[in-house]
Amino acid sequence: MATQQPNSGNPRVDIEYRRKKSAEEMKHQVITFALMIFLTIVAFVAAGYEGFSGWFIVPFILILALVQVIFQLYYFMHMSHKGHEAPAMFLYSGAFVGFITIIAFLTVIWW
Amino acid sequence: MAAEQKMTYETWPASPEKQTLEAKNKFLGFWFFLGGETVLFASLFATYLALKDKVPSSDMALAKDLFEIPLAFIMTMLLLTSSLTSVYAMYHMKNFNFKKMQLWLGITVLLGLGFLGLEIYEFNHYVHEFHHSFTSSAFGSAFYTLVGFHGAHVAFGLLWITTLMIRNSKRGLSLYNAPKFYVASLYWHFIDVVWVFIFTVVYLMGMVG
Amino acid sequence: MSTLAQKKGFGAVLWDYLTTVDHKKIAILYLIAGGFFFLLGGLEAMFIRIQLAVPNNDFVSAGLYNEILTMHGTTMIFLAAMPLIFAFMNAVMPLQIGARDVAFPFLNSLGFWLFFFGGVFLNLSWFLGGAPDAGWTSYASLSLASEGHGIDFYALGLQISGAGTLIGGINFLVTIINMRAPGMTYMRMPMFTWATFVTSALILFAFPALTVGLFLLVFDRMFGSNFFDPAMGGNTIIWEHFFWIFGHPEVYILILPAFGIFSEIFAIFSRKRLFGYSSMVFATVLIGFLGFMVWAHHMFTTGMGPIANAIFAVATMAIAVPTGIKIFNWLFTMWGGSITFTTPMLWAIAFIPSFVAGGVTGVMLASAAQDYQYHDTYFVVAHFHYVIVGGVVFALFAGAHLYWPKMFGTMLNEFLGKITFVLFFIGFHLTFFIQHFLGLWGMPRRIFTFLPGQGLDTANMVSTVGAFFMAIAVIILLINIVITSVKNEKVGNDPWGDGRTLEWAIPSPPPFYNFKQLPLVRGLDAYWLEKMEGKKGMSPAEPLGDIHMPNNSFIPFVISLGLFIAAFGAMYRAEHSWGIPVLIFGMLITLGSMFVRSVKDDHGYHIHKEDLEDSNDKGVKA
Amino acid sequence: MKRLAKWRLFSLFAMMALILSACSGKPYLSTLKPAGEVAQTQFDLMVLSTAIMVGVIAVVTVIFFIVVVKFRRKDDRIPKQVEGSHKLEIIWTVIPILLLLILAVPTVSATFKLADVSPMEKKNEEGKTDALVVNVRANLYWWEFEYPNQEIITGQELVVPTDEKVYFNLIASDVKHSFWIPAVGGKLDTNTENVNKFWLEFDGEKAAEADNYFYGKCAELCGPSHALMDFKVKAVPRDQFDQWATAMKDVKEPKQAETDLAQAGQEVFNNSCIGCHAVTPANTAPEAARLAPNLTNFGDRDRIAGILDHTEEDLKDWLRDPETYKPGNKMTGTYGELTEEELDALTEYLMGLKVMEQ
Repeated sequence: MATQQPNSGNPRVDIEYRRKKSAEEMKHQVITFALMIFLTIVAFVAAGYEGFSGWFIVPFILILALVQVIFQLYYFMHMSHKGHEAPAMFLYSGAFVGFITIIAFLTVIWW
Repeated sequence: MAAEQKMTYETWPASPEKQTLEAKNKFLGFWFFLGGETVLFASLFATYLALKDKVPSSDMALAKDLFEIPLAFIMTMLLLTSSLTSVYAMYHMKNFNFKKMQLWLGITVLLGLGFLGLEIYEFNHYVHEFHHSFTSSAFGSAFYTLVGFHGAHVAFGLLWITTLMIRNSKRGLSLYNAPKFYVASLYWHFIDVVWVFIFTVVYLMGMVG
Repeated sequence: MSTLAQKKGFGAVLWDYLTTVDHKKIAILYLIAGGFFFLLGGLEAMFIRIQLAVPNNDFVSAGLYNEILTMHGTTMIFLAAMPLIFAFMNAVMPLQIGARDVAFPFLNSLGFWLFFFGGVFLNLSWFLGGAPDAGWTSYASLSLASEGHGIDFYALGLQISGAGTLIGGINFLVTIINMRAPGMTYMRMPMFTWATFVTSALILFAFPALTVGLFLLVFDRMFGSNFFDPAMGGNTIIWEHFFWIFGHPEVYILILPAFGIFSEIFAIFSRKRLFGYSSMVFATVLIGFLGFMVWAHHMFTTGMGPIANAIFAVATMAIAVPTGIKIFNWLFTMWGGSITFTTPMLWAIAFIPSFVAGGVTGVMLASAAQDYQYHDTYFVVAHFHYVIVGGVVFALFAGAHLYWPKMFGTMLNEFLGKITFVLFFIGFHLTFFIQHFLGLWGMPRRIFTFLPGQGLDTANMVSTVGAFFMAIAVIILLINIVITSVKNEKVGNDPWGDGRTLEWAIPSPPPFYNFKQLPLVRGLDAYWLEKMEGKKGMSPAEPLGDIHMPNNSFIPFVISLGLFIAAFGAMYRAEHSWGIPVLIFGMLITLGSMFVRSVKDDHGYHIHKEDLEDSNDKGVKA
Repeated sequence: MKRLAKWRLFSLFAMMALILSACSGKPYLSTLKPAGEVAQTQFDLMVLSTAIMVGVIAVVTVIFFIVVVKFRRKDDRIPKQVEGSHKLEIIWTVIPILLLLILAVPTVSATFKLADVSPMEKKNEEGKTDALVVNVRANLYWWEFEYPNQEIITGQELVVPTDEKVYFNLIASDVKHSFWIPAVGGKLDTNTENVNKFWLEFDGEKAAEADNYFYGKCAELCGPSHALMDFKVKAVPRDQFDQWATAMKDVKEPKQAETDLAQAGQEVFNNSCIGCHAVTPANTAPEAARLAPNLTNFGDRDRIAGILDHTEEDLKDWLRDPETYKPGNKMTGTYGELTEEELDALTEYLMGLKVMEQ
């Protein structure tokens, strides 16, 4: 099956290898999580701090949100893994359609 | 590979969620569903942004009067953490450790319940303190529809995960139910993705004004 | 498997169809239900034309006329055209890619029953206090002002059937990506399969906008929210945007499969491969992509301002380019070919001038400044009937004749088919060509009558006469269907003789497992390639083995029925005490049956190798 | 064969001429008889795009007929399986793009030109505009026209000066409608939540051809009587317009009926009608209180309720049972049953409501 890992012939070794890999991945995910928490705190602080103007804060926290979502998609939802080409294409298409909708609602079509 | 087959630690494959054709179909179909959900939530966001602060009289509460940092922050933390715990659950699923998977799923459900409880408290608070309700203004309608749709997704996700946990509690992992757990966790992450935008666009941008 | 070949009683057949998850049977269900709604929508169209035959006519009253026009549009788009397209997608697409079924047979059935119950719900409005009367677009200020439950029927009915369509779309996408036979690469897929793929993607991304719009409408009408109430800060234009963000892709959802059907027909009956296949694929994808960026051209007169109007005008014009590519590719498919004028081919040939006429008026409409004159007049009515009748309905007729033998194992009568074609073709142009001028002479659309002395009398009469031609043509088609079904002369695998794609390589109708062994695909027009090498069928890609099949299920019917019941409860909640209990009861049925589905394992069953070998001699009847 | 071709050509031209003359509609209604700058701009665009499109259709038709005639199946041979042709494909991609550009440029420029309402934003010292502005308010099946500069209101019949730009503010008071005078220019919706603005220009010569009356229509489905939500546009030279405006403005108090019958009618009117219908043109009452068309100059108008002939018989029919003539209108059932005597009196009174000397 295409999704299976390379086989060394010895199931025990394979499993050890896989365990190590997934433990490593889990470590990455914990780091990702820490980063996400950090970004969230930054966003909340930026929004709560009186000193910045809205022109700075709004784009800033939107970018933070975008970074967080990319973390979610690629690490938690494994979009970085193989076999996610079609999901990625369709998710981005959906995001694109949604983006156009929102942009249009915010700009050209209003009076 | 037949889905019903009893698996062992040794025979458990690396990607248990994608071993059968049915599982692959389910995996792909669910991602496409999330693509559609993206448009659905984008439409709700667009509605909210168009109707934000649109109230019939000037003495009604606006976004900057309503939202408070601490509550939104705690809700965000609960949901973000639940995302991590469901990652842990999937980690243990891949390692064929059913008990630990169930444990982490259980924690996920508890965190989700906490989030939902806070949301109910929050809505109640707005209605009673600020007279900001679903029917009081276009702003209210748009706010409760957007956040409420997300809340309904959380509630459905909790039901779903709980059902899966109970249904499979005696059976352990198999290639038949592994994709079900996996897809449910994808759904849970997606809920979190939506929430990231909600707390940014609704709460934080609302407070900034 | 002798049990499968047994004759069944009516009850058993009915139960079989209620529970079926076989894509070919679901296709037949879609065909019957869609066909029924098509006749209903056609009847409504006839009422419209009779009412407008002479000025100041009182054949129907003003209020009833608005209900008829609303239901005509809604029925034709959502309950006739889309389901009929789904019928052909279900019947043909899995065969074209060499699959044994769709990816989610259960969801396929669920999709159908949701559509069906949604459609029935919508049409029950006729008997329960009046149909919706705000046009198929149901613009918010009018739809909020509309009294009675008509608009509630509209919103809830479309919500239910829309969910079915969305499920169907996802199903086809996964089927095409995951279930293609060995060797069937993307660039070897038949054009109709490509059209199904792009259409399904459009459904996936367009329907959520409608879902949201309908939710807002339901909330405003039934639950006291204020999205569209300007006095409370609301804004009716939001509805217009969501409706058209959905509505514009929707017209491509209708037309792309029509293009797909015609692409197959041109190739088959010219005995030539499709000219410029890869540019056809590219054009299809591009049309789908652009379809999401042009919605506001339906709203040029809403007052969005010159910047938005100019942007959307230019974006809209761009769509003419890929469409033009397609027209020329079809012409050059026939060029140098060996054309035979069968009924499907007649429809396809007639489609080109008809659709080009609709296309060029589309470009005129895209030009914002002149659209201020055309908008909401009979010019627009003429335009979209030229593309939807001249494109989609022609394709449905063509597809019905082309695929009838594949779906039912018998051919429709060619002579009657040609009579249908001639009458319909004449009637169509008679009805709609003159309507361009009616619009230019100042006749707004959706008017229940017009006054004498405005120069509109003769042309309206001509238009009505044309409508009768179309009605007679449809009646002849029905007679044709009855006659051929009674005669039931069985045909072989490839009844047209020039079949090119995989569906023509297997019996008509195909056995319920489609392919005994999955075929090996060696290029575009896989079956044609084998035929040209003198082979009788496809070479198998796998040894004969057990075939895994899904079990039938009654649950999709019950889930849909639950929503149907719940919708009544939601609607009558305010004025009847039984509303809330019925709403809860309905939701419990739906959620309960979903719960049953998720906790009860359903692994399907296997057809054993020995039975397949056995059936070799007898021929399995599905 | 050659004679046949000639005969065909001749009959083609004859047909064309016939079609062109028959096919442009009525001068007071048709978009194909443009009576003003806006309609003319739009008509020119129509001609341009039609010309381009006819060119495209001609190419398609030629190929189409060659294909259908030449490549019929004659024998059982298998034609060559052609994959495609890059050269051809590039040609039919690039040429349409060029054609569309030819159309896109004037489209965009016209779109901006037709949306230019800057003169109506410029206010002079009095807070009024130099340009003529009309506030249009669309209601379920009737139209109100307010002239903010002149401070007068009228209904159902729009009076405008010819040969100058007239600016419009458009809004709806109940559901969405759309304001359209086909012969003079394209439509613009009257929304419920915002004021839409545009301008029109009424050509004097063309107005004369149309007997000074253009037909206006509602172009957005708005309920049962959407089809009957017509209005008339009286386009007159500037001096006549000024006369009219002055005459209107002079009506400070409701005009007193002169004959006995009319006085009886006025009494009926004051008892049953005045709650909704004003007979003074001042625009002091708030919009919400203006529930029905202003009748100050009813006797001068060309139509009753926008659709019926302006005769006493039709007026009585209308007053007797408005529901028959405009289903779903807001007047039905608001004033009880009128006796024949009351009807006679009311008709006499209403027909006497004139501001212009005859």
